[in-house]
Amino acid sequence: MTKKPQLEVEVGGIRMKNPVMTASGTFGYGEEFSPFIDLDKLGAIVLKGITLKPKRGNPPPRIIETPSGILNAIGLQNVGVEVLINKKLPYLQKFTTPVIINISGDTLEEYVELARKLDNISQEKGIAGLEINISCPNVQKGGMVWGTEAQLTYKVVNNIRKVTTLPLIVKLSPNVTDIKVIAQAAEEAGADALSLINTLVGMAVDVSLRRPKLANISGGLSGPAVKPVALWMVWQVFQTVNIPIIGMGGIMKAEDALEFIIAGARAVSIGTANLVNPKAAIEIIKGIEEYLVENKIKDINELVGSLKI
Amino acid sequence: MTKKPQLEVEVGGIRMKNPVMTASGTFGYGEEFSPFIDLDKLGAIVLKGITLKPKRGNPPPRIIETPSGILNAIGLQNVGVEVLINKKLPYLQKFTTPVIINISGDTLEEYVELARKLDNISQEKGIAGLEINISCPNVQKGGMVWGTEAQLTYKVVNNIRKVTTLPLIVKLSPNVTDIKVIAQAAEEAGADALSLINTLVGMAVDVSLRRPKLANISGGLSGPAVKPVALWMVWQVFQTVNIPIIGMGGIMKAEDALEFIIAGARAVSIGTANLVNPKAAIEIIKGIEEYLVENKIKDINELVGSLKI
Amino acid sequence: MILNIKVKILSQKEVVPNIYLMKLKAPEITQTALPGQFIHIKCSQDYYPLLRRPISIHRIDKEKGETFILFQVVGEGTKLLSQKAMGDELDILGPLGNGFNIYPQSQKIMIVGGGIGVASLLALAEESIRQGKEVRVLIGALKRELVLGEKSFRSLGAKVDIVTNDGSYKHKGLITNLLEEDIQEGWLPDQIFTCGPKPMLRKIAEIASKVNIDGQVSLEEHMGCGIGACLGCVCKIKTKEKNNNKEEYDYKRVCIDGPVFKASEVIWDD
Amino acid sequence: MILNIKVKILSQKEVVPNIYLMKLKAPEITQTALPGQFIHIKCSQDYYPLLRRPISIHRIDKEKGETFILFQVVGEGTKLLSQKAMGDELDILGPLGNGFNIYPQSQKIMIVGGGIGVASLLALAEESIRQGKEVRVLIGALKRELVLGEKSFRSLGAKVDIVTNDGSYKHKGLITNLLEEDIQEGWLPDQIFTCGPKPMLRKIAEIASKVNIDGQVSLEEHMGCGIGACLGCVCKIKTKEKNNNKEEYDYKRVCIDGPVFKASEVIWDD
Ligand SMILES: Cc1cc2nc3c(=O)[nH]c(=O)nc-3n(C[C@H](O)[C@H](O)[C@H](O)COP(=O)(O)OP(=O)(O)OC[C@H]3O[C@@H](n4cnc5c(N)ncnc54)[C@H](O)[C@@H]3O)c2cc1C
Ligand SMILES: Cc1cc2nc3c(=O)[nH]c(=O)nc-3n(C[C@H](O)[C@H](O)[C@H](O)COP(=O)(O)OP(=O)(O)OC[C@H]3O[C@@H](n4cnc5c(N)ncnc54)[C@H](O)[C@@H]3O)c2cc1C
Ligand SMILES: Cc1cc2nc3c(=O)[nH]c(=O)nc-3n(C[C@H](O)[C@H](O)[C@H](O)COP(=O)(O)O)c2cc1C
Ligand SMILES: Cc1cc2nc3c(=O)[nH]c(=O)nc-3n(C[C@H](O)[C@H](O)[C@H](O)COP(=O)(O)O)c2cc1C
Ligand code: FES
Ligand code: FES
Repeated sequence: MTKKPQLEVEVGGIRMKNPVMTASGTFGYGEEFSPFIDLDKLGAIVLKGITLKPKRGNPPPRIIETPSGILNAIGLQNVGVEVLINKKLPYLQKFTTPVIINISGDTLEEYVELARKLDNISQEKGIAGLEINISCPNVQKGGMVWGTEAQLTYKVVNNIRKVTTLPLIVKLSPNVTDIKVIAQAAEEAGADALSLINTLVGMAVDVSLRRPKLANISGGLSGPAVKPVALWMVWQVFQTVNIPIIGMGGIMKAEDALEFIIAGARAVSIGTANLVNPKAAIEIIKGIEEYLVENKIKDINELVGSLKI
Repeated sequence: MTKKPQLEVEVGGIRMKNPVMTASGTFGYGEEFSPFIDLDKLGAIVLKGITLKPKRGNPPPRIIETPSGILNAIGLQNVGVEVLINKKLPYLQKFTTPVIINISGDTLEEYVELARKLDNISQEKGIAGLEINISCPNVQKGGMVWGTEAQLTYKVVNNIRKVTTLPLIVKLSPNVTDIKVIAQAAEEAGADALSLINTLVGMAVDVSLRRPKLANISGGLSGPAVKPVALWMVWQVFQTVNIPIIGMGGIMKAEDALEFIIAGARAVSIGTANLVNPKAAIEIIKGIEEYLVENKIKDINELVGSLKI
Repeated sequence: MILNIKVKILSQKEVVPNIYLMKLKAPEITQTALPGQFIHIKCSQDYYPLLRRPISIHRIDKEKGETFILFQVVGEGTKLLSQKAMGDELDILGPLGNGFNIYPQSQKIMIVGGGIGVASLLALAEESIRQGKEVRVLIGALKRELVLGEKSFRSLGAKVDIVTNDGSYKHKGLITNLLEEDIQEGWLPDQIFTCGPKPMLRKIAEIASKVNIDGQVSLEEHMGCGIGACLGCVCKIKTKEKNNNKEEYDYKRVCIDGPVFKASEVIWDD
Repeated sequence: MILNIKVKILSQKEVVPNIYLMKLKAPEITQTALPGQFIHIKCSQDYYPLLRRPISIHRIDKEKGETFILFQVVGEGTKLLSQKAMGDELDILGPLGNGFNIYPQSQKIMIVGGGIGVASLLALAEESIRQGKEVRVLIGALKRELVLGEKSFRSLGAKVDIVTNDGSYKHKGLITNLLEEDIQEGWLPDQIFTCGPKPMLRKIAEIASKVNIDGQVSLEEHMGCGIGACLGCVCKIKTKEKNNNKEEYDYKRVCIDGPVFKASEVIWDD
């Protein structure tokens, strides 16, 4: 009988039992998935993007299926940080799994105030880190622009860095000419880790109505369709920065997750897969472990960035 | 019995029987498809990207399948412009369908010289126009960079414009932060039309070998997977420029083509679909005609950009 | 308790053109399933299509532990579903949603189903009758061949009326007219439950509010997760507070706050 | 003439574990098909998988107008193919490629097939024998259960030898050793035709050049179009001119310049 492989990873100061996290917006506030999986088995939980004030979001339809992918335009509907803190976080404190808050803002001030608020109660409410969403394609103001210009990225990250000692994960947009430049800006501004990719901007047309299928016209593309793009960006960024990378984009099974890890991701996030199979994250953890055993790899960390070229 | 709808379109001075073209690199030099379809029925034929000197291309594997898409890294293997002119074009002169040459270069000089050469023999060899590929992700030098910076785009198009009166179609890369800016630069530099999108850069990893699946490491993603991204870019560019747009990216059936036309494409190009179904282009023409009849639209041009928002 | 399980298909047949009735062996589901709830079905083995498809629970047979669904083929997902055969396994998520709310004090129940909307109403009729209510059912269809569930509802002991838009069977015209007639003729229900095309639901909501009786409508929206996590499936629902009597609203999730909503709370724009 | 047609599946069976023999009604194909050619098959109805799959023509029955293919399940496409049943239609493109070139003057033909490589060689043996050649066949497999085509080749009248890597059946060891023995024992073929794993092909190319006889190998590469248009399927083939005796090469298309190449012209790197 072989000894169990070591699955623990550390991402920007956050220690995880395994490298499998849940992607923001696809895992709700965690509780929704407790009927299906033991939340304690996850590497980390990233919550639905939160803003200072509650957000109503975009009109429906908000989700459209495309070949091997989905377009979503939720528009960051969320309960607002107060309700998050008082109603949502307490449930998650029952678990040992690190909880990461995904934050968004229309203005620099909103980002900073939100970060400060969360920093204040992080001990008492058990917040392991913040993921800064500078790449949401589905909101009018702010959103993605922060992630498409290096200076802006530097600015928002740097200002948040000043108000919190929490591990900062910066979530990058794939809708850029050179993601390496943005990644570097985030690193220099004090990010502890990067997560990529957020969704690719896309749209779909109903030819009988001659209308966009999404009420919001455009949406964010995710799912297996985007995996090749996401992998390439992870590999590019891995060769550029020294901070750990959380890879995501179309991970449906263990093999997909392993592709990202081999390409340089220290951890991976499961997104769209949660909408199809609520047990996806757990099955992927199991599959990764099996792969390590078969390939006689003692520690998952040996696999990170092991791509032979 | 209803009168046949009008399918003719004009794209940057090129008159076509219908809006369905073949995408460069997926239709060879045309002749390969003559066993399956009547080349005279196509709107236009765009040939495999050509360079001044013959190009050997990348080592295999060059094509990898991904969910609802393919990654290719051909590396612009081609016979060179001399052989193209003397061996390939004569066959195509037997047909009435406009032939468009897709040109690439490592340097500005190469682009210009290639354009001049083709301009010289365009009458005698029946060349209807040039498609300038400034978006090939699969070659070391040149290639995509021309299409990722507005100034460079302007420069290469403007210099080519000076040496030829042939209709110039500029083929844009989707791997940019804001395709509208590149589109405008091309228009200002004298482009007669734009075609988009070329492939998205991506990669795939073989987890058992821990190697990239493509010998070239990265490749260009095409097929149904990219359609939402392509549609969004066409819609964006349609609202920005005044020259006609050739839409492409994942068009497999008539409905896909109609999505692009409704989003603002004057014509569409069929790419990956040719590799799966050699009759795809013809079937799509038929499907478009049926749609026009059903919806009592007399002229395809009425449909262009008719998206209701 | 929501489950994600694989269940066996016991039978499948095309009951009217392009509409299929499927019987599933799912004791775990029937135990807790309520009328108006739905299951979320993975129709393909792969990514084409990728997402699950929400389908109402049509009938619940607690003794046999069998669940029925009735669905119309409209696209890729339902097409694959219609091609499944007896013995095949189906990956389902459920029971999902809130279901209809039958008030104990209600005596007269009116059930109105348009087209495939009938699918979510049979279990409701069965339960209402079990509770000793007087149940009337109005079934609407485009034409004779497409009338759904007439026998099933009758055999439960409900009074069934049928409307076809083209008059090819029973009453001609709109189902909502028939509803108004019934009410005018004095059969005033305590509750109206309905499912079907949006314009029909909207009209019924108006009728219900006019005679102010409780109306409950089952809504549809494109779904992702089906369990309240992705916020993909929302509809506009009035909030208590109005600001200077302009209707205020929130986006509520059809999958978990619904699919059944109070007719009076739904905002029917577009 | 290359055709894109839908053909009927006449039969399908698993001949050895995970390897299937399928019979197709395809008179249009058999008319012109040559040994060593292949067909390009759309295994799915949809985009999963998207591309066609190249499969060799295993046997050609001109009288009956039937084409056989022999394939191993290795992934999504071949899995779907193995799930097809008698009566199903198959969308194929073919016949494709150049096929093997049997020289008129050849008397002795050696055919070497490793693993599933045997698939492309049966029609070749049949044709060689029809032309009155003396044919020897060497079949290699990992173990007894995986030996392919022994009977079929024998029944044609070829002398058949078998090698299993684990020695569980007939000779133990490597098929290439057996080939060398045959040659040492004086049976020098005029041509060697082979298909199978790359290392085996490479070794056979060496052997053929050592005793300088014509060797022809059937290569495999990932394909797109299958008709020479996309340049996706290339392999390294020596060009005539060397520059200062460094081998010069071009990338040739397996789908149309091949799949059969002169063993002496292939560059076997990686
Ligand atoms: C709560 C609920 C209960 C339902 N119950 C039934 C039922 O009992 N019987 C029945 O026949 N249909 C029912 N529907 C509608 C059914 O879900 C759709 O017809 C089905 O999803 C269409 O999938 P498709 O792939 O065949 O069609 P496509 O048009 O190809 O689907 C494309 C995408 O749009 C979504 N979509 C399309 N139409 C609808 C719709 N009307 N509602 C929600 N999503 C849609 C699909 O889920 C898919 O994501 C119900 C819908 C909801 C929300
Ligand atoms: C000319 C030619 C003739 C062939 N004849 C036969 C035959 O008679 N019997 C048989 O069992 N196999 C044959 N093969 C191999 C067969 O094409 C592959 O096994 C098959 O394509 C695998 O597809 P998949 O989806 O099952 O596997 P996957 O690994 O899922 O395929 C993924 C992608 O890789 C490609 N691919 C994987 N392996 C190969 C390979 N060895 N060669 C080319 N492409 C590959 C697939 O086409 C697909 O595009 C032949 C290949 C070629 C090029
Ligand atoms: C329905 C939905 C909602 C999402 N909401 C958010 C969000 O609030 N914040 C964020 O940073 N990313 C959000 N994302 C992006 C995902 O976190 C993830 O980056 C993306 O979907 C790619 O991963 P996937 O292909 O595995 O889904 C959302 C994605 C989906 C599908
Ligand atoms: C195998 C292959 C080769 C290609 N070669 C070229 C090329 O030489 N020049 C070019 O401009 N685009 C080339 N392309 C891009 C296509 O012309 C097209 O822009 C892209 O594939 C998107 O369309 P599709 O999704 O319909 O394939 C190639 C694409 C493929 C798949
Ligand atoms: S479908 Fe995800 S919240 Fe309703
Ligand atoms: S597969 Fe396209 S050229 Fe060979």
